[in-house]
Amino acid sequence: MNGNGKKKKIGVFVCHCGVNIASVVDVERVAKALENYPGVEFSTNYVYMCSEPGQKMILEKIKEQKLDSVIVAACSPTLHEKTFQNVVELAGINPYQLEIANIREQDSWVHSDKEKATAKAVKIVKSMVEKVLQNESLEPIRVGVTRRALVIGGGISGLQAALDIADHGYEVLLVEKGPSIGGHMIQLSETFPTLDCSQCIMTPKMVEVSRHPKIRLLTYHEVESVSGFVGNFKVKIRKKPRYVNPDLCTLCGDCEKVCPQIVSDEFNMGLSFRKAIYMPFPQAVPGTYTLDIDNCLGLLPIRCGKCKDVCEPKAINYDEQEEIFEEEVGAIVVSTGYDLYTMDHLGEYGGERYEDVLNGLEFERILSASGPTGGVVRRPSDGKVPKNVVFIQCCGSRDTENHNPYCSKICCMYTAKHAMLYKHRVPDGHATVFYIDVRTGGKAFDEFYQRAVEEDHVLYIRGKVSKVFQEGDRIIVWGVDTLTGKKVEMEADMVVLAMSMVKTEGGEELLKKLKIATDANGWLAEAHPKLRPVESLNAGFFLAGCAHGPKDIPETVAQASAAAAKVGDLFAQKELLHEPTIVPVNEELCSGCGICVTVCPYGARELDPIKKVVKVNEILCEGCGACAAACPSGAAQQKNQTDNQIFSMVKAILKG
Amino acid sequence: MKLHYYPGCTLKEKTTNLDDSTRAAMEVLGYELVEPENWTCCGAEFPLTEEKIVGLAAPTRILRQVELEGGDKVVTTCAFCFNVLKRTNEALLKDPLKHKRINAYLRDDIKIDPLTKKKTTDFAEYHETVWVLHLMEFIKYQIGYDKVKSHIKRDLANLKVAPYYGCRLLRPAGEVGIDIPDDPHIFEEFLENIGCEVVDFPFKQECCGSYISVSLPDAASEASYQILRSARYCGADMLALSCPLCYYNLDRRQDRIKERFFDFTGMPILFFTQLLALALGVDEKVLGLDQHYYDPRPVLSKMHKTEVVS
Amino acid sequence: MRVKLKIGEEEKQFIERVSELSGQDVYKCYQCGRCSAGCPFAFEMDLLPNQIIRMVQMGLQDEVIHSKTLYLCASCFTCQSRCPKGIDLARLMEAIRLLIEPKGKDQFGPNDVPTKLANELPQQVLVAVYRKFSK
Amino acid sequence: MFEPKIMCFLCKWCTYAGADLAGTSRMQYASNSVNLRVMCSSRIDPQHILYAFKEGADGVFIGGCHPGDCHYVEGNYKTLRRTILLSRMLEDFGIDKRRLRLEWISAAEGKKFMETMNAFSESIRELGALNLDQVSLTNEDTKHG
Ligand SMILES: Cc1cc2nc3c(=O)[nH]c(=O)nc-3n(C[C@H](O)[C@H](O)[C@H](O)COP(=O)(O)OP(=O)(O)OC[C@H]3O[C@@H](n4cnc5c(N)ncnc54)[C@H](O)[C@@H]3O)c2cc1C
Ligand SMILES: Cc1cc2nc3c(=O)[nH]c(=O)nc-3n(C[C@H](O)[C@H](O)[C@H](O)COP(=O)(O)OP(=O)(O)OC[C@H]3O[C@@H](n4cnc5c(N)ncnc54)[C@H](O)[C@@H]3O)c2cc1C
Ligand code: SF4
Ligand code: SF4
Ligand code: SF4
Ligand code: SF4
Ligand code: SF4
Ligand code: SF4
Ligand code: SF4
Ligand code: SF4
Repeated sequence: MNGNGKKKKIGVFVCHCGVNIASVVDVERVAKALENYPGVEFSTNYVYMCSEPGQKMILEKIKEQKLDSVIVAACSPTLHEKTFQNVVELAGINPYQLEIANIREQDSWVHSDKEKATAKAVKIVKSMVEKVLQNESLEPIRVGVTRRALVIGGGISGLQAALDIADHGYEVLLVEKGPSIGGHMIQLSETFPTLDCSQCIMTPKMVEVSRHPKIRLLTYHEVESVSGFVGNFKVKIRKKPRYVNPDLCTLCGDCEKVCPQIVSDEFNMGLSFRKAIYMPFPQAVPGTYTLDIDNCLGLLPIRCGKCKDVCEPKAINYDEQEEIFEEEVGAIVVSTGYDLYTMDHLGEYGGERYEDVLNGLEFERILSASGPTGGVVRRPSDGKVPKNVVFIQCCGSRDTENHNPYCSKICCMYTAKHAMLYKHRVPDGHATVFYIDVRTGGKAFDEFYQRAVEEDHVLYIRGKVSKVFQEGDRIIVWGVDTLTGKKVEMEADMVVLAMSMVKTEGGEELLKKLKIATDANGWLAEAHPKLRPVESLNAGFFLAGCAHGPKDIPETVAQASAAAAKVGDLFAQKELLHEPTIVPVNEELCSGCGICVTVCPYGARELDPIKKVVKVNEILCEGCGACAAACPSGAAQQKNQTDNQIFSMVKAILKG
Repeated sequence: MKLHYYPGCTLKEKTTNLDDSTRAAMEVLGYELVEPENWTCCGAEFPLTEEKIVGLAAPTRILRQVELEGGDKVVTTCAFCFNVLKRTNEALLKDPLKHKRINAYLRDDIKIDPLTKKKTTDFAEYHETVWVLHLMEFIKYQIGYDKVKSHIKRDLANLKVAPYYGCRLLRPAGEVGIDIPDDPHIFEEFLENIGCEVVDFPFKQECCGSYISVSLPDAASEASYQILRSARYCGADMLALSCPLCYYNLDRRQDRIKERFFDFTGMPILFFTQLLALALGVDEKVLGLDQHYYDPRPVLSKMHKTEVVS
Repeated sequence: MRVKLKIGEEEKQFIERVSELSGQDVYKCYQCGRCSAGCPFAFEMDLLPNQIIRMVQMGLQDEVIHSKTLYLCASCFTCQSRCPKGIDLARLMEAIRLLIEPKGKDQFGPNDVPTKLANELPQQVLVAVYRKFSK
Repeated sequence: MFEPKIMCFLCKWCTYAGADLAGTSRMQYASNSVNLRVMCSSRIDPQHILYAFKEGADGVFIGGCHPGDCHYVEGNYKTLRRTILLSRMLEDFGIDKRRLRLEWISAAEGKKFMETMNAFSESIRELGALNLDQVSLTNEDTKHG
């Protein structure tokens, strides 16, 4: 009996595969053994079932014998299941009425005793007959696609992904939490391995994004919540009040001049100051001022109100409110980037105590022509040009005991760059790098590092520094050179720590909202480390840039483009097809215990609080069957792999 | 209030003035320090290999005695004793098998009944109920700085004191530390709260030479020299510490340091409870300041002029 | 000098014994050298702490057991608290000393301390040093 | 000689593919087992296993992906927990718990599949036939009501 209560007419086709099967399994006997098995209408064997004539034979026999289901006993289903599904479909049979009995990889190729192998083949085929007897005809689940993407994070990865998707012709919403797009790359001075100026290559992209007709730029916005599923997400977005109307602001800067509130400047990594009303950096996009409410004296005119008074074009509006709005999108690219591990984790290097012990990004700002020192290397404490700079690699990385176990991948390169740029700026200075290994896996990377050593005479010392401390204005570094076996002590005017890259601060919160998987270190997890590196395990989410793990700019951009291409794949489909072998619920049997809800890895099951039964979102269900195994009442049965099917198959295998 | 206190051999036999200071100071704060009866040396060094596990028997006996006397905690001031007792406790707690093996050693002990003073061979196990605390921890977490402050009788504000942790209070990390090994604060907090001006210096957690001062005195004196030099360079009048071994290396051995390092000018060393006792108004005689190699009294006289009356 | 490298049964046993006694996995050490960089007594040592563990990894038993480094370690745990791999070299050195003690003589025993000094020294230092450096 | 009957439940993504690899590599192993493919090892209900014992299996094998490699995030952890629980229960039914085996075998581990099959077959052979009379399994235990 099949799922519809009708009697089935099954055809069994046993393949010889030349001698591959037939030399061990007596295929004729297998076909014979099945002839009179309940449900089997017709049984035969043939030399090459997947060949033209083989396929034709199946087609003809289906018509001739009026078959409604087919078993092909041949090679593994991974090889030819699709082929034979096409054949039966041509004959007008639903592809879910075809099953493959694997008698080659799992029988004739692994056994040599003909008797036993033949008996095993019979059992295998019978078990598939039992399965097909209860198979239902299924149609793939179809849903529409909203051809509009959300990109979260406006660093180089987000910009590249947004531009590529928009160039494919789809609309993009780009959400950036900060007042400007640009991310960390816009803070960099010059970039390895070519030493081109970061701002020079970044600014045109930022402008392009802001002008692209298909991109809606939402800076100073954050994602509140995401619901729905691939192709059909609903996203709530929160607009944070900027208190300045970008369309009216003329960038005159008058407000900034009168603002009495001086705070440390994030863009310059706290090495300089800005006002409470500010533009993060001159090339910021959108080009507008932002009033930073956390540092403003208060928006009431009695508290201050100076900026509003001087603003001629009336761009400042103290009454602006936070807004939350909802948008529909079909795909989401997560490109929220990274942060640096904070130096207070490393008490032995002074924590945050010493002004002249800097992290890599701080040193980028010092090197940058647009930075607080105008590109002249000066140390923060007294503005002197440092003559001895010590760089320490692997700070907080590769430390399974106290910090982060992974290699941050780019710090070897940026340290070489730092030492090199320092030498270019201060030719009579000395640059010393303490390292454990120098990792330069990238095109033209090792040549770059060797240039630092050979041309710029940067001294590389192999050994991890134990301690950095200051006495008076001398900074002392305790290291070791493991190559000569000497413990070394060095005096430095400035120390730069290659702090490890870590997941974005507060990133967990967003990821919880998105419900997407991360690895043990908080980086986004890819669906497959080699074959699906830019997709999340959760359908419809794509990964770009350092949110997925430490990366340099070339790799970030490549991944962003790949993510955009994947979004393009998704949007190119007329509708989304989803495997129908899911686990629905039989509401009559469901007791509402909710056990299945807790085992589902995809959140596909939800308890209906009123009806006290579970509801299943067929699109989210990936058909793993974990819930079916967990359900105590039999209400959760997997399509075409029900408990009864499994029981019948087991019985056929053991009794057959 | 009675509080179990393990002084350790050195404080008991050699540097008794440090022990006296501790008792006097704690008395002001309302605590009577009682020693577990018949205590022995803790062994000074925690055995670092599994084969030397017998070394855990002595410290376990001390803990068991505290337990038998109904104590739930024991405080120490010597960093070495603290290190051994605390690690023994943790090791037994972590490893039930080890705990069993040590209890088996203790099985052969002869017990002296505290009432009748009779010897019995009744065996008592140690049940892991005693909490090992350094006095500095006890002051911070159990007494509270506010209470200490309310008892202060002398103003130490003129004293620039550098806190010296050494190794045994902070390391091994994760096993013993009374604070984060490379970013500790508890000693500074203690000194601040008893009114000293705290001087930070980068050698506060460097080793003074420890027992190497016996086997290779020059190596140890160089280590000690660096500590004292740095504290002086950073502006300290004196060094405060919490270990009689460090005290020996840093005070008594200054003669040797002077012989080797001509720029060395000397530096007074005080035990942290001596400073506490001073702040709490304890009679100076109790502190045995005359027993120091480097006489701290001239520097201390700076503070004498500023008595607080309350 | 040329050393002949050979990881045979004897060497393996040595590595195993050291690991077992010390409870330290010597294979975890990736030779960053941080232990040596911070060791307060490295300046007196003939082999740096990281070289000791390296030689254990290589099975260079003789080099290791003849090193005076074993008798310079003050068990200050500076290396342990900063080692990125959580290796406790004080334990490692103690284990090696234990392995060679039955064979060798006391590196440091009661006779090595003059009476005058012994009277002056704190008890704990004597207990500690005998415990560490004698049989 | 006693020929045990072994029922294998293999997950589609890892162990079934591993079994295929053993085939394409022409490795030879005992022919007394038959495989049933499920999407994920977590689809296997303890009742399927008990049913197999009741229907005459002398041993039951479950193959899943290595921890961390599950196609469905962590279905294999669920399987592990369930199998441990069931192992304890088996003794109550009078079934030696060595008759149930769970292994992580990846798509690349054809050799491991072959070795596991041989070893498992051998160990069941040593245990002998599962004497149904001693087994107190009823239909209630093995099938939905
Ligand atoms: C010191 C240093 C020097 C470097 N030098 C070089 C170099 O020379 N060459 C090179 O190739 N690479 C270099 N890099 C690496 C380079 O910085 C990165 O590869 C690149 O910036 C990664 O870009 P991203 O877009 O992934 O991340 P980011 O630049 O971090 O951008 C992420 C963006 O997402 C936003 N965001 C975060 N969370 C949210 C949220 N919840 N909602 C909305 N928006 C959010 C952030 O505000 C930010 O704008 C260097 C890195 C460092 C640390
Ligand atoms: C020893 C070794 C071990 C490795 N192990 C790993 C590993 O464990 N993990 C990992 O991630 N990576 C590994 N790799 C790297 C991995 O092999 C490569 O990343 C990957 O194979 C690159 O794929 P490809 O398609 O770019 O190039 P290829 O695999 O080289 O494919 C190029 C194809 O193009 C064909 N071709 C060439 N010229 C022409 C032409 N003119 N016209 C038509 N066809 C042409 C070639 O015949 C070939 O089929 C390993 C590499 C090596 C050498
Ligand atoms: S269907 Fe499979 S088994 Fe049959 S001939 Fe083709 S490859 Fe061989
Ligand atoms: S004063 Fe007004 S117009 Fe001028 S920069 Fe400020 S906000 Fe813009
Ligand atoms: S209102 Fe706020 S932002 Fe404006 S000037 Fe005053 S402090 Fe600055
Ligand atoms: S990239 Fe280099 S510096 Fe950075 S963690 Fe890796 S090895 Fe260390
Ligand atoms: S089959 Fe798997 S994915 Fe589908 S509802 Fe059940 S547990 Fe969730
Ligand atoms: S486990 Fe079964 S009975 Fe319980 S809620 Fe899910 S479907 Fe319903
Ligand atoms: S610090 Fe640790 S990992 Fe580094 S060399 Fe020393 S023992 Fe090895
Ligand atoms: S424990 Fe020994 S090896 Fe380690 S730093 Fe201290 S003296 Fe050096």
